[in-house]
Amino acid sequence: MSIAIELTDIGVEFPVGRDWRGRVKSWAHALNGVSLRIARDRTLGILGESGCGKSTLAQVMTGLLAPSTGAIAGVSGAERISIVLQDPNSSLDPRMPIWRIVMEPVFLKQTRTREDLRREATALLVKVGLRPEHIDRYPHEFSGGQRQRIAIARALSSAPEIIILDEPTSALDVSVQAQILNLLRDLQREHRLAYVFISHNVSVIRHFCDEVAVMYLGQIVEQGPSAKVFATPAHPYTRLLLDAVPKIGRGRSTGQLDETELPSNRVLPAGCFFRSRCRFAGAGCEKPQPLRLLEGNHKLRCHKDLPAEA
Amino acid sequence: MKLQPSAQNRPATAGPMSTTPVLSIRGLSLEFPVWQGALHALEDVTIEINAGEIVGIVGESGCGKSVTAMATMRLLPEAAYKVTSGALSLLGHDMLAATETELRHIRGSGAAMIFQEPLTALNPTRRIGTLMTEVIRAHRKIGKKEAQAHAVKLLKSMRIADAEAVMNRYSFELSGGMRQRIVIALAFANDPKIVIADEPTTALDVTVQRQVLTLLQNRARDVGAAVMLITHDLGVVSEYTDRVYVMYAGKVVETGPTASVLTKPCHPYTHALLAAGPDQVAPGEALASIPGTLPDLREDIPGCRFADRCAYAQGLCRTTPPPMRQDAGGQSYACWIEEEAQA
Amino acid sequence: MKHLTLTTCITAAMLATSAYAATPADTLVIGKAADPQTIDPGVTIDNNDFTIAYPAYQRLVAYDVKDGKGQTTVSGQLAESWTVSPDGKVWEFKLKPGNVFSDGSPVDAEAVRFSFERLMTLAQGPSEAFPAGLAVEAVDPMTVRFTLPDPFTPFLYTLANGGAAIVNPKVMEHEKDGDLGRGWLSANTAGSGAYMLANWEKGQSIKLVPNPHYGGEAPALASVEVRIVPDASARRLALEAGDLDIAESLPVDQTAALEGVNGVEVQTNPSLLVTYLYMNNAKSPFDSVEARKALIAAVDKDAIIEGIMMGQAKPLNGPIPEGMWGYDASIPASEYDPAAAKAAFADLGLSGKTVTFALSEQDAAWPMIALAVQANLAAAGVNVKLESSANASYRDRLGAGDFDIAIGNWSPDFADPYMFMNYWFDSTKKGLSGNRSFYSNPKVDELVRTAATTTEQPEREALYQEAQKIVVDEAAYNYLFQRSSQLAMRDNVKGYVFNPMLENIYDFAAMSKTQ
Amino acid sequence: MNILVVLRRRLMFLVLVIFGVSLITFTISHMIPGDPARLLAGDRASDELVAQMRENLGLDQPLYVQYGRYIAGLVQGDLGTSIRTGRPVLEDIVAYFPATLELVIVALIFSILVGVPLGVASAVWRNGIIDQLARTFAAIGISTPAFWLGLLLLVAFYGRLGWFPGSGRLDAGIAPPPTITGMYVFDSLVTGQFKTMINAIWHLVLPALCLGFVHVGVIARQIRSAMLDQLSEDYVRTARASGLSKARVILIHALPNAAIPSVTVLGLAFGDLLYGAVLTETIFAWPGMGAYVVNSIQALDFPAVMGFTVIVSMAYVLVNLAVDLAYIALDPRIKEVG
Amino acid sequence: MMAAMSQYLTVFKNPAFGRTWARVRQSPVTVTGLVMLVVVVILVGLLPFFLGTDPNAINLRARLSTPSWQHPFGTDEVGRDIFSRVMHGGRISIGVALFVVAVSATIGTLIGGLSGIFGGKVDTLIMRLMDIVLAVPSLVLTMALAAALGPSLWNAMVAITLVRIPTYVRLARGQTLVVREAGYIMASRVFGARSGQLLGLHVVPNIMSPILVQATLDIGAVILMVAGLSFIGLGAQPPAAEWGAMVSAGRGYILNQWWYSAFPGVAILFTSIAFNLLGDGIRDLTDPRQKGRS
Repeated sequence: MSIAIELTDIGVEFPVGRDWRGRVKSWAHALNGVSLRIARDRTLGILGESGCGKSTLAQVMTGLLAPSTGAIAGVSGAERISIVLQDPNSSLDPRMPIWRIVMEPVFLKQTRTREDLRREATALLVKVGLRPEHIDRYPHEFSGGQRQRIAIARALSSAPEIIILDEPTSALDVSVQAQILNLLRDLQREHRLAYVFISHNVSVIRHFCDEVAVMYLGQIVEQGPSAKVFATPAHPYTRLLLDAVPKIGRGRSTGQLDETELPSNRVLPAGCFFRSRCRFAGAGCEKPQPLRLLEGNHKLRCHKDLPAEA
Repeated sequence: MKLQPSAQNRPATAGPMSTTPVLSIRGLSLEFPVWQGALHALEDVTIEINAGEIVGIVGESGCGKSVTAMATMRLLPEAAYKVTSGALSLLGHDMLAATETELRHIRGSGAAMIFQEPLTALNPTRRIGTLMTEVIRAHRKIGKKEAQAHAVKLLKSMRIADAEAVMNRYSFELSGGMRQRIVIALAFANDPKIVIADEPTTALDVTVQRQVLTLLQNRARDVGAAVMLITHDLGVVSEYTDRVYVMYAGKVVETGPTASVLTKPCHPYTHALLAAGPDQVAPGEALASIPGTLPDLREDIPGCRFADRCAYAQGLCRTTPPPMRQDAGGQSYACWIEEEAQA
Repeated sequence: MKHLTLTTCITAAMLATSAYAATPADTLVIGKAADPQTIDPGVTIDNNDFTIAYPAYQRLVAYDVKDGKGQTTVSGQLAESWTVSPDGKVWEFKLKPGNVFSDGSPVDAEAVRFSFERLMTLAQGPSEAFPAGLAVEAVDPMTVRFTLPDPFTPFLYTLANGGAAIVNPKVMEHEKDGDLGRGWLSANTAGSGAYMLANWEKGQSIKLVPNPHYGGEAPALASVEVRIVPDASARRLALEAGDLDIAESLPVDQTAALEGVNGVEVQTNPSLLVTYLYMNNAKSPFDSVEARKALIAAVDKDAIIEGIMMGQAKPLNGPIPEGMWGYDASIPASEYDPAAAKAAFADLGLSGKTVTFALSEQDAAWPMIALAVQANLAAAGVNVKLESSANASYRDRLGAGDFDIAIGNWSPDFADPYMFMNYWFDSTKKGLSGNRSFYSNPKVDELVRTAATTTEQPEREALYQEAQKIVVDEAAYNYLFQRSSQLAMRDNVKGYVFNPMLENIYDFAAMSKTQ
Repeated sequence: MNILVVLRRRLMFLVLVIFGVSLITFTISHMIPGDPARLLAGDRASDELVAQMRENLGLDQPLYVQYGRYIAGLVQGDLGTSIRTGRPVLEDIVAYFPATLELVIVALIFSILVGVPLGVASAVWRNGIIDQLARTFAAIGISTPAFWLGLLLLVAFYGRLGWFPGSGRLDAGIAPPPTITGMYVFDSLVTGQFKTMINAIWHLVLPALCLGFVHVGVIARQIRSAMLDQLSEDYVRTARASGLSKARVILIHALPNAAIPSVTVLGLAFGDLLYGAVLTETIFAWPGMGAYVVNSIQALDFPAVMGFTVIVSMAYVLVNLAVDLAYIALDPRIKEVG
Repeated sequence: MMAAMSQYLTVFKNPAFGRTWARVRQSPVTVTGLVMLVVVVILVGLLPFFLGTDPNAINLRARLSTPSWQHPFGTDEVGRDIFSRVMHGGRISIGVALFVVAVSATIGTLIGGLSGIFGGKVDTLIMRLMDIVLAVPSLVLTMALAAALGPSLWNAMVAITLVRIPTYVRLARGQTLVVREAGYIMASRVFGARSGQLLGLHVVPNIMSPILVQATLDIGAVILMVAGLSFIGLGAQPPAAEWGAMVSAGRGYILNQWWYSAFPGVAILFTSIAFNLLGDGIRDLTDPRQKGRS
């Protein structure tokens, strides 16, 4: 298993607000010590709710954002890393024809003839399930699913090792989401790609990823093989998250309420970050929690062993 | 599989109801004029919601669910659309003929609406208290103090702890979940008989979504209001609605009690929609996607609107629109194909 | 919007009653194009400023008035009599008793001495009319003596101009940083004239009231108000409406349109303001007499006078205009002869060549004249490139001689042919000072310099006329015309006297209004 | 971003602006060919006299010395002495500026009073007749040369109809009120001289109409655009769905929010109005800065031009500071957003 | 300008052209602007070639004559035919305005775009500089600049161009800050685009619409500015027919010879209104709010 990229203890903070003398008043702690490794052929899912730092993580991996602390090893820069963004409406330049969009990663770096670029664009479009005659059209002539296909073709054009998929299907309908996920799966097999799949959607991650990292307030709270994590979630937050997802077949809601609110990342909680929301909180939680290894590559940032759920 | 164009099909809503419905949409067809033609946004839509019911309207983008909601409240820009046929009655008022004064009376008091984006749904430059008392006093002849007290009571009913303090805040100072709770409080300000909630939790995280939907459901039960819950999430439909209407391309394709529709779908579209969910197959396996795309609603579609993407489509499907048929379990669907054929 | 307009109209109609309130009978209201800049007589050289400054002060001598017409000759105002030494260098003046400044202090020899010393120390524009090194002493309280370094015959006439105003020495009480009271006097008056400044709303209006201590007869007008109305059309409208009694500086087209307007009268008088073309004598092609003569023949002077000046001017044939002594009626009119001009230009090899014509839009007539000249020369085979610039920049060009043709106006500061002959032709005055054609002829230099120091007028007249013949023959300038001065006023204004030396300057003490 | 932050930034910026503006103006105005000493001395002055005057005015010094002296004076509040009038520039500006300010303020009020309703109507009935007319009106307003309109107004309302006075700030017989701000309407109101006030207002009508006309269009356009933004916001839909009347939603909810971004436009409009005032002032004999500065430029009166520029730039920056503060006051969001 | 224009005209190339044109037709304001502009182009661009009258031919004996068959717009103070001068003058006035707007918009867009992309200190520096220039009263700046450069139409154009730039810098920067947030910019950065590439590939094409609208709206204003400079002798030099100079020259005759300033004035008004209506219409049509319907 070859490592495509490895992040060690990445921390990112942004200044928030300045006082009247122009000094920074406080910091937003977006990432607080994230370590990850991604291997070729594999899909790593990053699961978390808004504000957990998953988009910042994507920016760090693509090199758009220099981390405040920590190190990145492995492939870097535009050569080997590509990206597919969430909103296919905004991620394609409306003033460019499709062939230019698709080949942008190539012509930014190399001088190639127009014919060359167009030929390659045609091939890529066909590969993602569009038709050759589409290359001269503009983005607004396509549906959301088709646009996401174009974005995928673009991500492929630089022949990357890793593609960061930042919520690639959250703006799409379920039926279209299925098409895109299938396509991504096929492409991964064909090109031996490593995927980092960022999403808040539990079922998509469960379905699509080999491995999953659950993030909370800029930390990974649980990580491991997807089958394992979803079958036996060990962290209270993971459990909360999985329980919250409405599911067909669970029956009518009982009307029972959980009071739960994400704390601000301006002032990080002392000890376990999840403590204030955790119904298992107790002694030992006031200390910072390290990521500990359970069996089978399953890691957990909690000192407790929770009872198995009913 | 055989086609069954039979005379014994009955209209879906034919059964006698114990009470008069709070909302009754019958055969509503609505179009938006566009260049050299019209976009047929709704076609022969029939929806009925009874007092105290929570009814889901589910479908993918472009299916017409939001247009239905907006049309129900007569909130579509007047110049931009045209109702070509059908009737729409909300709390006994003919909404298609209602005057501006009538509408003002119905909106916010008898019928309320909740929108998708809680951030933008509240005027950012006015305090929560001002917004709430304004709506309260628009429908009740009470003083400012009284209205404020009522507003605080409403906020508390939405489990907002320091309601008095929140009255003085602006919407942007609150979290998304908090905002949506305020929006719900606002919707219940004048004891509505029906609340139309258009994708109320799409912009929220799942943990918050659960709170908000639960609060909405509980509150509706407490005051006996019906809820029209519009969503694209079948899980939400499953957990929070009594009945469901599945819409596709401007038409209702299937309706019935939620549990039976979701476990025993009759229409090929409902079936396909359920099957496309990533939960439906083992991890790593290919998902059952629906091929093709939504038909162009500007064109005249002679037959079933799903025919082009339907695995079972036959000749008749492409020439004649299927009528609504009812099965024994109170489930109705618009399809030419017999239900057992799909099982 | 509709509603608003309606409200405005109603309000307006309610208020409109006072709109046609004609000016009060004891107040004279003058509409002026521009606010005076400074009314310190020791600083300004602008007649626009002297509208205020002139009547507030008195001078040793004043221009005569004969049969209701202003003259260029002078007689004593503060001075009772004077003598001049045979060498023409020492002038002694005896003061009239009984003249008093506006604060009640008497006008004496010391005040005269102070005024001239202040003038020469300030060394601003007006001091230029007086010989440098002028010495003044108070011989006794009522006698003052001027000693000139060189004989300067026009001296007597310079004493009538604005800069020679006698200023109350008490202004020194307002002196700041050794400015000789300049700052204070720029917006106040301290003279013995009939009127004094009462109030000045910057850019808006100036009010003059009678000097309570004035030595002469008490004036009829209780106040004079000068209102600043920059736009000519607006001034004309205000005059027609009766909001102004006098509207200054109206262009000829506006005054022509005022003919026949009820209650308005336009006074037309020959002035000493001349308009002429400078042909650069120091530079090819107009360093040749033939070229200059060809140009003169090419320009249709009559068409310009008729067409552009609307007849409100008369042709000028020599440097001294009619109405100034020294004028020579025998100088022949230049002849408009395009064919001859064309032939001459062809002979000189100038056909098809381009010459520059520098101008500014300081005078509204200049661009029109320039266009006419351009058209005339085009007909004679020479192209003219018009170069119009801001006035300050234009004057720089004049000073530097950076032009082939240029245009200018000239009016005398004091009533002496010196103002024309010496300034225009003395080769030491080349450039902006006066000799703007850069003309040079030692013979002419000698003639005009002698004339300036000769004391006898007939002799001087002869010298100037001899010089005139030469410069006309050598076509130093193209003299175009001598303007008529026009002033539009309500017909109930009485006592206005035009003096060609005092345009825009009024003797308010002699004026009145009938109801 | 709180008020202190804004104040600190703006005041620092003010210093920067004054320095920058004076440097730009100084450099450019000294590039203009022409000699102010010569201009002042008169056409016929001898070279010696001109040289002497140049020395008196300090114009014989190298440019950097002149600029240094100017800045040194500026720090002490001394804007120098006008070459043209011989008075301290500050004194001249104090005399002329209030008139311009009064005219600009009234014109601004006029254009707001007409422009805002026009813009609102235009947005509410988008693409309807009112919208088309309002937009056409705006286009005409923006396209009309001010001096042309001024003359038309003058001929019509003064010359022919005699409804309004044609020049100046007060009638001949009426004395100005005691100087407090130098703005007659305000001063006479404060001192209770109502007759003077009415006369002053009456004199303001035509010039303000002329000057404001252009900005009616500018403001109507801005408000229309901002209103369209607001009307497409979700909260408007919420308000409508809550049964609030259309008028209430438009006037109480959308309009104040539309006004917030439009405030910045007013700041810019202030600058434009100062520019436009020059021609208007000439036509209506309005004794303001307009004529003063044009004459100063033509007379190469550097201290006057620079004084004017510095003061107007300061006014511009201060108005924009006021706009920023108004923004903070009007929009509760600003306090929170970093 | 041409590149920008052709970029902009891609609107007409794509299949949505039909619908766009339909919307244009439904907007009387835009159609009016377009028709007026066509009239201007015909009168100013073509008519002078057929006219044959010399706009500079003076006739002092026929000065200020009232409009007649011979002189449809009358004559001016030196007897020139105003009709022919207005037709010829349009080419100067409109030409100058087009030049000034094109150059200042191009330079302003590039500076503003780069400023917006770079952000940080560069941005602060550029914007402060622009703020200072904006704080100088534009009248004084143009007058002083034009006077300093010397009186000619060219220098007046340079002066106005310089003064107009900050407006475009601000506009372009503001738009860039919006566009900068778009996904395609982020993607392009991930793919390794440098700032210049971002500017050329994405930013400029995407901020072009509002800038072209602003430019269209500006043309009228620039015509008026040129007129102002010509009036004080810093613009077009005589005998060039320039509308502003003509209006200004005719100003003194407005009470009796109304036609002198009226016709060039109407020409300015007409042209400026045409550009304004057109710009306003384009802005409204390219406005995303028009298309959106939830």
